[in-house]
Amino acid sequence: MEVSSEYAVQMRGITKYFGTFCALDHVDLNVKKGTIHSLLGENGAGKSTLMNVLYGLYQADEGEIYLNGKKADITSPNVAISHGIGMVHQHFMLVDNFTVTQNIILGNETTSHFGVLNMKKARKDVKNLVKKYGLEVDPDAKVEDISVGMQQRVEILKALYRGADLLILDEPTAVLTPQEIDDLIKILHNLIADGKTIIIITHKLKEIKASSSTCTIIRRGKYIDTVNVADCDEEDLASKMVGHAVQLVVQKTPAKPGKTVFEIDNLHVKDERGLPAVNDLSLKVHAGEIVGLAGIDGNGQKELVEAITNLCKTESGTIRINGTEIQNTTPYNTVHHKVATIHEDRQRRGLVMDFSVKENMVLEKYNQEPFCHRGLLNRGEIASYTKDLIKDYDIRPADCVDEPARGLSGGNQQKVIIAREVANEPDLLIAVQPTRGLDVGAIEYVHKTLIRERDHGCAILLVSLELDEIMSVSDTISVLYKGQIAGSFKQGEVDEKTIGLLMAGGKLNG
Amino acid sequence: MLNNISLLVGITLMYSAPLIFGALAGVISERSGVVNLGIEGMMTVGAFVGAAVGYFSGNAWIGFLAAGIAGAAFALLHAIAAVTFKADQTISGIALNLIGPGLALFLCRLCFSGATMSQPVPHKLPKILGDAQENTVAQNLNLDITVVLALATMLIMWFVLYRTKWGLRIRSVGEHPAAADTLGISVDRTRYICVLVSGMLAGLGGASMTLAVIQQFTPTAISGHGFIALAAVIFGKWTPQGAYGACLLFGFAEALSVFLGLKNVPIPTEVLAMLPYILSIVVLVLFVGRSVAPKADGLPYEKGTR
Amino acid sequence: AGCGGAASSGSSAAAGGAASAASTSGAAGSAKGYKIRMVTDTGGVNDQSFNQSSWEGLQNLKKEASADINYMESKQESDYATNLDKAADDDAKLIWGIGFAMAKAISTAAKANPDINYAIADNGYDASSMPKNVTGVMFRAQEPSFIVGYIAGKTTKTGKVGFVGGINSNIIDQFEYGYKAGVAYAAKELNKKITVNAQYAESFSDSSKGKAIANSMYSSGCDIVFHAAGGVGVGVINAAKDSGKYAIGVDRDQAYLAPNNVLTSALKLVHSAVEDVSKKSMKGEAIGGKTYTYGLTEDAVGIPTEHKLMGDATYNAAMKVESDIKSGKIVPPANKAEYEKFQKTL
Amino acid sequence: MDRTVKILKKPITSTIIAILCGFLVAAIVLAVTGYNPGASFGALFNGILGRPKYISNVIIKATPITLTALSVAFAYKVGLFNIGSEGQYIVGAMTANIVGYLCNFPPVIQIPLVVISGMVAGALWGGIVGFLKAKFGIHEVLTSIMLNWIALYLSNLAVQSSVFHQPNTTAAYPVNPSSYTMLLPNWKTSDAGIAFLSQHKLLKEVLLKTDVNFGFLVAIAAAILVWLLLYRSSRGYELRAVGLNRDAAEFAGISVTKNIVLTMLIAGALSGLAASMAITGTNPHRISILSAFENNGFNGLSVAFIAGSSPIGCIFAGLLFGGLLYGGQSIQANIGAPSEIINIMIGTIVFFVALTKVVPALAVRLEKRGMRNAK
Ligand SMILES: Nc1ncnc2c1ncn2[C@@H]1O[C@H](COP(=O)(O)OP(=O)(O)OP(=O)(O)O)[C@@H](O)[C@H]1O
Ligand SMILES: Nc1ncnc2c1ncn2[C@@H]1O[C@H](COP(=O)(O)OP(=O)(O)OP(=O)(O)O)[C@@H](O)[C@H]1O
Ligand SMILES: [Mg+2]
Ligand SMILES: [Mg+2]
Repeated sequence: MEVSSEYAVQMRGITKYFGTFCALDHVDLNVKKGTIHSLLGENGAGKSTLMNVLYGLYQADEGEIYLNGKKADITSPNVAISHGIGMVHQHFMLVDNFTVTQNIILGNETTSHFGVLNMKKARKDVKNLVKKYGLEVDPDAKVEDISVGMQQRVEILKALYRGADLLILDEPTAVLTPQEIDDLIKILHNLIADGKTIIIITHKLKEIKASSSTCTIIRRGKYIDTVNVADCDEEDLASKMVGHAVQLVVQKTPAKPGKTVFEIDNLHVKDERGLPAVNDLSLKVHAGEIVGLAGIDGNGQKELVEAITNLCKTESGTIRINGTEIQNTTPYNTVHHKVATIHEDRQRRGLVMDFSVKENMVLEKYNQEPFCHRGLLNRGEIASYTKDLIKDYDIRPADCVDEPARGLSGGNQQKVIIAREVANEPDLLIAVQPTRGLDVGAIEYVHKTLIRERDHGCAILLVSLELDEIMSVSDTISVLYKGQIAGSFKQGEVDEKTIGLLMAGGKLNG
Repeated sequence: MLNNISLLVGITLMYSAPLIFGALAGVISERSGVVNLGIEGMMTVGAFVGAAVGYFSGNAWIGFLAAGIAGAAFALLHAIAAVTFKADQTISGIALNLIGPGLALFLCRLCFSGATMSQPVPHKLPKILGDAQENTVAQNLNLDITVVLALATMLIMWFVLYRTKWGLRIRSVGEHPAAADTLGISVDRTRYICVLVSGMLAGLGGASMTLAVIQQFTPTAISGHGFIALAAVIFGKWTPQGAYGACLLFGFAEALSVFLGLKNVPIPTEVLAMLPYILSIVVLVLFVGRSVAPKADGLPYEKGTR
Repeated sequence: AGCGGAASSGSSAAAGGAASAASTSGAAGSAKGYKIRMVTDTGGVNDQSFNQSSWEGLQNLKKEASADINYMESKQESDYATNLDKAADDDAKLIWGIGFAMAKAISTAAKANPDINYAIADNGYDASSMPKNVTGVMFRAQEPSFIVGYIAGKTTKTGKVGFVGGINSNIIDQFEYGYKAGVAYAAKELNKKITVNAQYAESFSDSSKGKAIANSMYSSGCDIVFHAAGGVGVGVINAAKDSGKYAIGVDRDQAYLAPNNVLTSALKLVHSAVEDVSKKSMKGEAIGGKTYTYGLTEDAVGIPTEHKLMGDATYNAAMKVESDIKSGKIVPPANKAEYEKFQKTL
Repeated sequence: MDRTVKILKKPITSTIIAILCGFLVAAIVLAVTGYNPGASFGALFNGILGRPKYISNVIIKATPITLTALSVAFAYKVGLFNIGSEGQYIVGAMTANIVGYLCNFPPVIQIPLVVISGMVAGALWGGIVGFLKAKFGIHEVLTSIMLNWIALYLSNLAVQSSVFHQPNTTAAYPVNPSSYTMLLPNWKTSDAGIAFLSQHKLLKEVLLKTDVNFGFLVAIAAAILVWLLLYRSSRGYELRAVGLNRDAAEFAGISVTKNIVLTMLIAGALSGLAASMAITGTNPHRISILSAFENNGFNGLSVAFIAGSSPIGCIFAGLLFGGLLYGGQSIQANIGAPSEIINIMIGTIVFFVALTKVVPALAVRLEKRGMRNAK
């Protein structure tokens, strides 16, 4: 393709090595001005790497970049910023203990004189931006105190504040609630109307359809195709990305619920600030049943899970596993009542990143036979156990038994956790946001696993912010609103609209 | 009564001044994400250079300045290791603690015909009230100028860290270097500057020992001050004002133990000597509690790793 | 004249060289290259105290008698034995151990190497347990301490003086009680009450603490403070300087630190004793099995002659005291028990 | 090429390269300051290896610092920075001394009693740090620094106390000979022993001239045990999990507080063991007034980091450091270079060890270049 000023970005033959690993192999990308262009690919395909090259964080080993038809030598983020490129990173680049305003102005501060910060003006600037693009945030809140959705907005504001014309968004929706996603897409369209160009990375095909005009697909570091989104349906996109046909609809037989495994009665839990977060909540999960807990982030999901796993204390009420009360004991007690949990924060709670995959695989049973004998670890046993799980769960690369978990991609890290938790043969499996950030292939796999375990008689509590996921996987759907169950339905008895209404605090008529 | 209070205040401030410089050195370095275990070594180098230059130039101020420069120059080693070579900052600091005193003593031998103790400087750094005072209270409060400078340095550092753009950048580099990097802030340059300033302050701390508290370099002039300063950094939760307060507390406890010794309380002197250390722990447990380091403290920043 | 001076100093150096060359074949040949090794205690050779002073003594010996000297530093107590052993491996004729902490190590080494002479500074042995090849060197530090105490007593206007010790030990006791006795002696003579405020820093290095203690003493009315505390004492002298009061130095003449504030110093000239004993050994004198005690009579302790701060009257009175000590009329106490006895005799 | 890369990637290679660079820079320092580097290193190696008894002394010197290094390395692997090893050593020595002096059982009881008492004291001292960290979240470096000084004064208090103070010395009474852990402590000084030894020169030199003791064997055993504990036992698994990711460990049902305290107890016990072996194994078998830290713990810190916190590595790093400390004195004795130069030299070596990461990075770069050339 010719170099032309019609394009905001043209990347040609970009090649990038990490050590000896080739992450990008002669990849091209052409983004027309004033459009939303999406980038699609499996976990680890090289999307983030490509964008990091564009933003100057990585230097390509080969290839050229043209901006608005002119060759650009982007050697650092500074250069990128001066070219009007802004990037919202997959892992947020926010300083937690700074305020929103401080984060936004960082590196481009408004000062009165002698470098003294002029926070008054900064705050005003931020407020103006907020108003202009409808990105509602509190400029004085500390980042660690606001929701991820808000943090996402801060990231976008950061880019806009620097006058970005080209905005790169790396998986911006992975952590957003459906409402927030809708809002975000609206915001993106506003930005396009304002003359900006946007590159967006997402695993959610629906979002691509809703937002973008064109889509470039890469697979394992290689350029595959660029398509007109209007001409493709979701299946087309998915199969292009994975290289073979993908089942997007969850296939399952009706549940055959057994006895009650898990029972919560009138539970009250306070959050870190001492405010009520879970409010007189009651819930039951039977063996062989998936209960999906829908709800907007911040309605008590976190505290509920922490209470069940004994990471925090409850105020009152009971939590019973197979009839035994476990509240206000220790995490150990929860684990050993055959509760397995897939935590939403896989790097913080789910894995010891510097342990090998093998060591991570036995995090809850390192001291049980056959992995441990008389206080000594049986490493052979652990290794062969891990190898089996790696095979069963198709964790890649297949020879990662002794590799540190840190070296795995997010998707594969998630698989390690799922494999471990499921292999514990729990009576209750709590899955919190189990598919966050995964590509469609991996999501399909996770969902299949959950259903398989259900069919084996496991009781499953699925906590997710993704309404689609809840609707398609759960047998029973409960809506969490302000720490209470606002309604419970069997699958098929209810539509997405009703659930959405309840999630937003609405009331059902009659 | 007034006499006793002024005495306690005077000793507290005298004792804490070198520690404050050392602790502020730790704060600025660690705030940018570089653990500085080498404060002790840097202080010793500063102590020597301060005294030696003060002696040869005949002007304590020139010595004081030179000590800052020498401390910074010595800290350059730490910066190169920690920033450029992404080295283990802990070991690099330990190495500086081994090299610093060796270097100071060695240079001292060179400059003072084989002696490991410098000649006394002709004029020390001035006192706030000038010469010795007749009135005991006034004399007790006739503080070294370094006490004032330490306070001023703390205030300036506080202002820079929390009120200026450089402070915002330094703190961002110490908390989340990748974030700073994506905004075009040079993590390496920021850290270099902070480590050099850290060395400079540690050097000044050493010199405030050998140009104000005493008037010459001795091999034991700095013995453990750097580590107490390090403790003060943690105690003060990595803030200039907190570290300052921690040093004052420590100085006060020393003053108290001296005071009790003077009053012949029936406590063994060994136990009195423990007092500052015990008191620090007690205050920590009762009033201060958990302190959390800057998130990236001690972690070398390499682009593209998370 | 400048040229001539340079030439003459050049020629004298040449002459010196010739002299020493000639002596190689002469009677002094045994002295030239006489190997003396010194093992420091854990204070190290730069302790500004007896290790350093001893080493200076040996360095003088090298200059004057071309002795082959060297030292080994001990960092921990367990180094004593190995350092003494290395010194013996070096074919040393005389091995010095500095400080009474080394007493046990020296006697063990001496038994193992009967051909080598050992000497120890600041320690004597019981006659019964004394090996034949060990020489003890002791100081009567209480004598100069008594004199400076006397001077302090005569000089104080407030009737209050102070003493700052490093860490308690027998050696520091000599200073403390000698000093206290001297003060008491002066008080008796003046017929007034003088109190001595004694405080220990629990350190030999923390100058700030020395300064803090001295400041608190001055603030509570003391006008003279004597120290026997190594690096801590540097702080004491600085406190005197800052508050315009008097301090009394120790070991060496510390007046150079604060000429207007160091009233006097209690000299303990370890170097001269080390030099003296070494010379005896070089000459082939039988020094083994003996303990030499150095005091005023041996000119190894005393006070500096410079006395502008105290004036002639006081100085002369002090000299009188000195001769009384020399003559045995006054026996300064070296520890608490002796001090209590001494008080009764007043 | 591949082989070079592989060798370069090994941690031991980079450590060795670091040590060589350290020597190189030390040589420059020596040369600049006017001392012949060749002669200096000659003296150094002669001082380390020149005679059997030197080797023996190096090993004796290496014993306590190897053990304190183990203490530091162990804690570091579990995510704690044990700068308090010095204090743990001091209270360990104090307690071993007191127990060894007050009790006098036959060696089979006495030795374990004395050794264990030192370990228990060290463990308690470390345990305080662990407890304060686990319970109140107080940073271990802070409490450790304070406790080091408290230990020093506590030890001095004990030495000065009327019960333990040996009159006319600055020391406590030594432990009873039944506590000795030297090789044949009684026989070698007996007439029969001396008669026998005088016929065996080498044995005589090593046995009589040095305090050959079981300490280093204990240190090796301890290193192996620590390694086993860390990497082969379920307890060690727990400890490491807590050290590497407290949140994940907690979530998996592992008690964080218990393991932090346990870590510091074990680390303290290792430092205490170092002290016990020194008290029972080397002259003068007692503690004395400390006017400054003896650096047994602080040197352990350097050793642990030279070893990259590997327990087995601590043995070799301990020997290296012990050699430098002991042999370094020979540089001073033979070449006349003051001890400061030796400290600078040791510091330089440690400094270069800090830079070890550069070597594997270099290897990767080599590898990459090799690969692209092949392409
Ligand atoms: N810092 C790094 N060091 C080494 N290898 C890396 C690094 N970053 C990425 N890689 C490699 O490059 C490949 C592409 O990574 P990248 O992060 O670009 O994937 P991605 O397409 O963004 O995946 P995801 O959908 O999971 O975000 C990965 O498979 C990984 O092996
Ligand atoms: N320190 C590292 N060393 C080697 N490879 C790394 C490192 N950090 C990241 N990678 C590589 O980067 C790739 C992408 O990692 P990343 O964490 O972006 O995965 P992800 O699927 O995007 O995670 P998530 O979507 O959960 O954020 C992984 O395949 C991994 O191999
Ligand atoms: Mg990515
Ligand atoms: Mg991802």
